[in-house]
Amino acid sequence: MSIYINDKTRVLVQGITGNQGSFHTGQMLKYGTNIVGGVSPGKGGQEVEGVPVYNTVFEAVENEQAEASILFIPAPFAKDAALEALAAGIKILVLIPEHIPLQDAMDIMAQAKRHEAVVVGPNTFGLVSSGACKIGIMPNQYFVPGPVGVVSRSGTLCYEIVGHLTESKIGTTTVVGLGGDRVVGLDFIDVLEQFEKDPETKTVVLVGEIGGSAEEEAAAYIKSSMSKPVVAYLAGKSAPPGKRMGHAGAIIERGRGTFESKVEALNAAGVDVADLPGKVPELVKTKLA
Amino acid sequence: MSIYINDKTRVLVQGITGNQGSFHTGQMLKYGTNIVGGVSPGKGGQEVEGVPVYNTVFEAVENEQAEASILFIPAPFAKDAALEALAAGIKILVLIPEHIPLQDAMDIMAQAKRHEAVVVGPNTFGLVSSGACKIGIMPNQYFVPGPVGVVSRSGTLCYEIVGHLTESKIGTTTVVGLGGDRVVGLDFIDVLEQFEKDPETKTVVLVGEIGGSAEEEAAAYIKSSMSKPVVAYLAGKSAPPGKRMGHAGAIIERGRGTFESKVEALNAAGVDVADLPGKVPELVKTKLA
Amino acid sequence: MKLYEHLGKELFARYGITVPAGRVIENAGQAAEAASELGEVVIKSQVLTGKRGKAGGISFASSPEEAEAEAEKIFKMELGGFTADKLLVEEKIQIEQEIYLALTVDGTVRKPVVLASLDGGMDVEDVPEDRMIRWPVDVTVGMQGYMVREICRQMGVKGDLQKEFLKLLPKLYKMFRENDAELAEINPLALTPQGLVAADAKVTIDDDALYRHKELPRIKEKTALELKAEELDLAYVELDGEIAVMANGAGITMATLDMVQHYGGSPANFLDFGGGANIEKTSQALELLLGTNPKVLLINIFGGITRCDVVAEAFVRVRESKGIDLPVSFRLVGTNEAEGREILEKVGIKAFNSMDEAVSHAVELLNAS
Amino acid sequence: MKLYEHLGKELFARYGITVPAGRVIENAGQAAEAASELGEVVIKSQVLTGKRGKAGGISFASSPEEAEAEAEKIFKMELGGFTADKLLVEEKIQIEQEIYLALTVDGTVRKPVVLASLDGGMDVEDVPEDRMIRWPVDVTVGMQGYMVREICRQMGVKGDLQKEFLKLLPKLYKMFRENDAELAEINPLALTPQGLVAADAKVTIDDDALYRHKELPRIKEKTALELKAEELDLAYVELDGEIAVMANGAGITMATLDMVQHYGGSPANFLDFGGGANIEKTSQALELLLGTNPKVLLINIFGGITRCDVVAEAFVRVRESKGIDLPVSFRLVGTNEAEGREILEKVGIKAFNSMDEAVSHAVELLNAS
Repeated sequence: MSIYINDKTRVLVQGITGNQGSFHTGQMLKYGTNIVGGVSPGKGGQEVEGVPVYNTVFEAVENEQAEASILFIPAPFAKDAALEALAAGIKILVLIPEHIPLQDAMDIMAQAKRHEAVVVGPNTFGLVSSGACKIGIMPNQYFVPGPVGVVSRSGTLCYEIVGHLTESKIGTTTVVGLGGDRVVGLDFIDVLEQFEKDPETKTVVLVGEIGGSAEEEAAAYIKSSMSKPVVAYLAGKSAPPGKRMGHAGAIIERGRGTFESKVEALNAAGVDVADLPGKVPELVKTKLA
Repeated sequence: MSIYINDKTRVLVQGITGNQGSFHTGQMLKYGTNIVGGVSPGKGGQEVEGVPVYNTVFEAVENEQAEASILFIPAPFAKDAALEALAAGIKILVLIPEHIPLQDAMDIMAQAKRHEAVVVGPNTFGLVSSGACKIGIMPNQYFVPGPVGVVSRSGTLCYEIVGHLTESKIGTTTVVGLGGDRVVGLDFIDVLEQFEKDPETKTVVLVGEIGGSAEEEAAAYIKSSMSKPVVAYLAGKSAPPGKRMGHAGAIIERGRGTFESKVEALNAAGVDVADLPGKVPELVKTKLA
Repeated sequence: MKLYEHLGKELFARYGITVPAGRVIENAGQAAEAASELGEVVIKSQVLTGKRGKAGGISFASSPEEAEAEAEKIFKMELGGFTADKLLVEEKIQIEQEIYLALTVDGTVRKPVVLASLDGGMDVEDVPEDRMIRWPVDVTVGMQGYMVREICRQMGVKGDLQKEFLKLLPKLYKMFRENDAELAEINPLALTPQGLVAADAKVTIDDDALYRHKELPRIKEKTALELKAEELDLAYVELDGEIAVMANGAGITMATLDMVQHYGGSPANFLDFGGGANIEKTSQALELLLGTNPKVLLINIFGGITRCDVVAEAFVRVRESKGIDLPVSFRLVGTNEAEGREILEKVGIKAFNSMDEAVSHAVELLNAS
Repeated sequence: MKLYEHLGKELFARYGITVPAGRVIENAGQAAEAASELGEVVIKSQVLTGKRGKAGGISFASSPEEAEAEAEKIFKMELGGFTADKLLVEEKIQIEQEIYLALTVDGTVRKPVVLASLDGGMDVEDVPEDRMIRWPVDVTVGMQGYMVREICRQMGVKGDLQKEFLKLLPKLYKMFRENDAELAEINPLALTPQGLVAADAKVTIDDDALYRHKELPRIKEKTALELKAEELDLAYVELDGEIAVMANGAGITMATLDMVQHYGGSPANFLDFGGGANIEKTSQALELLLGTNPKVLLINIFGGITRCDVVAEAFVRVRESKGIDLPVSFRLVGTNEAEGREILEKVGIKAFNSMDEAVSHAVELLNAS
């Protein structure tokens, strides 16, 4: 079993003819992702990396029965493309772009809820079912099958930690990037629920950061509903309040979202928080043992 | 079994302190309807016919666990009240008012779909589970239990036909008024599906009229999916095209929605169409026999 | 409420939809003036009837003199029972292609629906089903670019024309929603060297929403009686038969008319005076009916919220004050039936129990008259 | 982007929200003029820092002379590191009650959320949880009357004050949505004999949506380096330590700062130069960093879409052109790692494999400097 996606998942690439779209289509195909089509208005009939291009998502879904879609669309046009995917019946929507306006993100999430679709991102590296299906932009080589589920708010930091796991010969079941924006689709709890149900996932790594209350809510969920061990790493211990640390969501405002409150909540839920990214594998090993 | 509502259904009256609201609260209570509360902004704390009045639907639902609501609210304020009921968790919403603007009706229906709620009307007499629960404004005495399900687009004509059935000692399971507007919540097919599933309903009477394509769609459904006999009466045989016959929906426009096309479709589905309202009981008797 | 073409086009223009340059004129002389400004023109009668063109209500002119002469002709023309007070004189546009585009309300899906076809200029009912694209718009989303692109794909529209649609459709949708339109039809939508131009405008505003559009004019292309009925908030339709019919409820009123015809009579009108009317309103409805000079009066009451005694009382009052002498057939059942019957009996009228009896009696009265 | 109070109030006024009569002034003399028009006034420094009042940035005056003297004082004041270019002089309003009202974005429910409390005037974090009403607004529905009535019920507001809220909240919501606000806070919202008046305005516009609000001014209350970083589209935050840090990705940059602190150093900045930057942009990021005069430079690259050779090449170029002589600790792994290392080795730098090594080395370099 795998969560959200697997080697059969029929994936579409929106914005496939752009630089990023075509490059990552190649990378995803190399990883083994079942990419069935691309969408690029006005470019229907072309091919990118052997993948047929359509003018609209409706056309692509009609012809290719796509279930998932990944967006490489500039932020000002991302809402339209996302709503199109949802209306056309896409059930897993991965929003790569950053700088999508907040109000647009809320509009997208409202429609996703209506259509009962899963949205990953925006401002995410995507998600990967290790060894089976990658819908995202992360470097292929670090995502090898194993017993650990990983869920993260940030990108490169997640690669860093997964890299440490790989060095320690620990592979992953699924790795999900929630995205660094203030309004994103999936949250920690959604993914933790899936990991809890997934028999292949034995231990979970949660990579959080300052700002918002997602980690505190995750801690409450872990305490009440999770039987599997969770290990965490949190970025932003040294960040001053009132400053956005790169991510829109990574800001300590009005005394909320501090590193300390998150660590406290996670510790209270029995979650060990690593003090350095490189310490995560050790903690995971103690849980797997 | 009964469809949509039964003697346990907890009913709210929105606009309970108005003339119509208070009068029909009394009538519904006499019929046996389980009215648990009323809503009238600014009048919370009062009582009408012994029923407690609240300021908001949220407050009423919180205190009385209401599941259904009937609206006696002037048309310009009906959308707000309907959206409130839906947001507060009401699952059966009966919209009595006529003259609700079309765009408002579409807004209401879009939200009803999201909340998975059933809307009856607008511009309806409501619905009644005979002998158990009346959520509407129809005269109590005609709605006695029996084996016939009735669904109608019009009000008084429906009473007329149910009156004929009553005279012939034929009672009803449930009687539903769809409402005379162009955009209404429940349609014939929704109700026919329920009647088909309801073991107590042996025969169905469909009261239609010119305009729109609801009867043609109902005919297609009856043909493909109904095992129970259906008898129909259609109003508007003598109506000239291009004129609205009282109901917003009762108009033959652009050659569509004619009496003839409806009779043809119903006949093709095996439905007998009575040529006079008074002939309905005879036809029903042949089906019940 | 249907808007005259020129009013529809004013609305379009307010939302940034391109319409031909034009002038509204009230006499033939102004047509000449307009033509001298606009050059080659088309002159269009401002009446609400369809098939205006086929009936001769649209004409072309290439000089001010010709425009004046044509305008004169059109002012005199009767179209669908009405003569025009105003004409619209417009520049003649260079049409490369005629397209059909409309927004209307689809009761089946309970949504606004876009209708679009490359077979513009034809009557909508004549466009083959598979050439007419139908796209229901989710009101919680509104008109988005992707919908336009998909509509274009289904129509077979690409490139620059698709770009024109991407600009036009959101404007039309905004106009439709914000003005409580039931119908906003552009037929033909003309593709010209300057882009898409709305060569015609059929806009219908929802009567029930007029109260929130004080800025819109009130169009009254109705008969005097229909206007009177509207004032009284009665659902009234003039027909050309001899039995005046009044009933309570749209469905039962229609059924009454049908039954009149069934028994060989002909109804003079449709009049649904609604539910729960008081004596005043019922009296006014009755007075309205008498204005049509019918031969027989048929009243069919199945009282729910309508009280039988109120109707009987109103009838007796109007009868006395106006001196009704035409034959009456009365059906009266339901709420306060006994009281109502008593009132009628005092003036010598025996009400029927059944609709059937009352209607067939009315037809007998007609045949005897 | 935070708006100055007077700009927020201009926005409010455009949406029909009542604000006190006021004038924006640029010198103390204008304060006297404004006071002679407005009578008793309040004078408010237009800076973006919170707690402006406690720091003395708000003053009252009952005569033009007094207003001028107070304005002079406030113009000289430094508040949160900035002095004000403009002051807002407003009529003093008669406040019967102070209310808190805000619209903000709640990431947990992914909706705009109304925050409302009768404990106005207090800092929002000081209002007890149970006295602060939170109401998430479904964007597919918008702000409806029923939501306002329910918010009022939960606040314990009735009658005329509820009517005021029924007018105010839909306007505030419209402003919030149409202007891509992240926050629209009115604290205090003053109940006066004339109704509700927005006595303050804190409005923050979503930076990512500024492109569609050409009509809004651009506020630049930032340090020179922060402004430069914004121009270059870099995520940059000035800190007060000694090790300049550059990394790719917000999370890993934060983690790098944390690790610097962990090993006893202090970071001079947060600089995430993003993913997939080219040589030009990488060079500009490096030049920016050197502008802070750090003692050590720490570069931490985990290359995904970022190519190691590009970063190394950019570093070498900037080093040569600018003559970087400060100690550098470089971590370089990922895409085109070998090529990148080779470039660095040519200039005598050996890149580390692990972040840990690179950071602890940077701290060693600092301690040795």
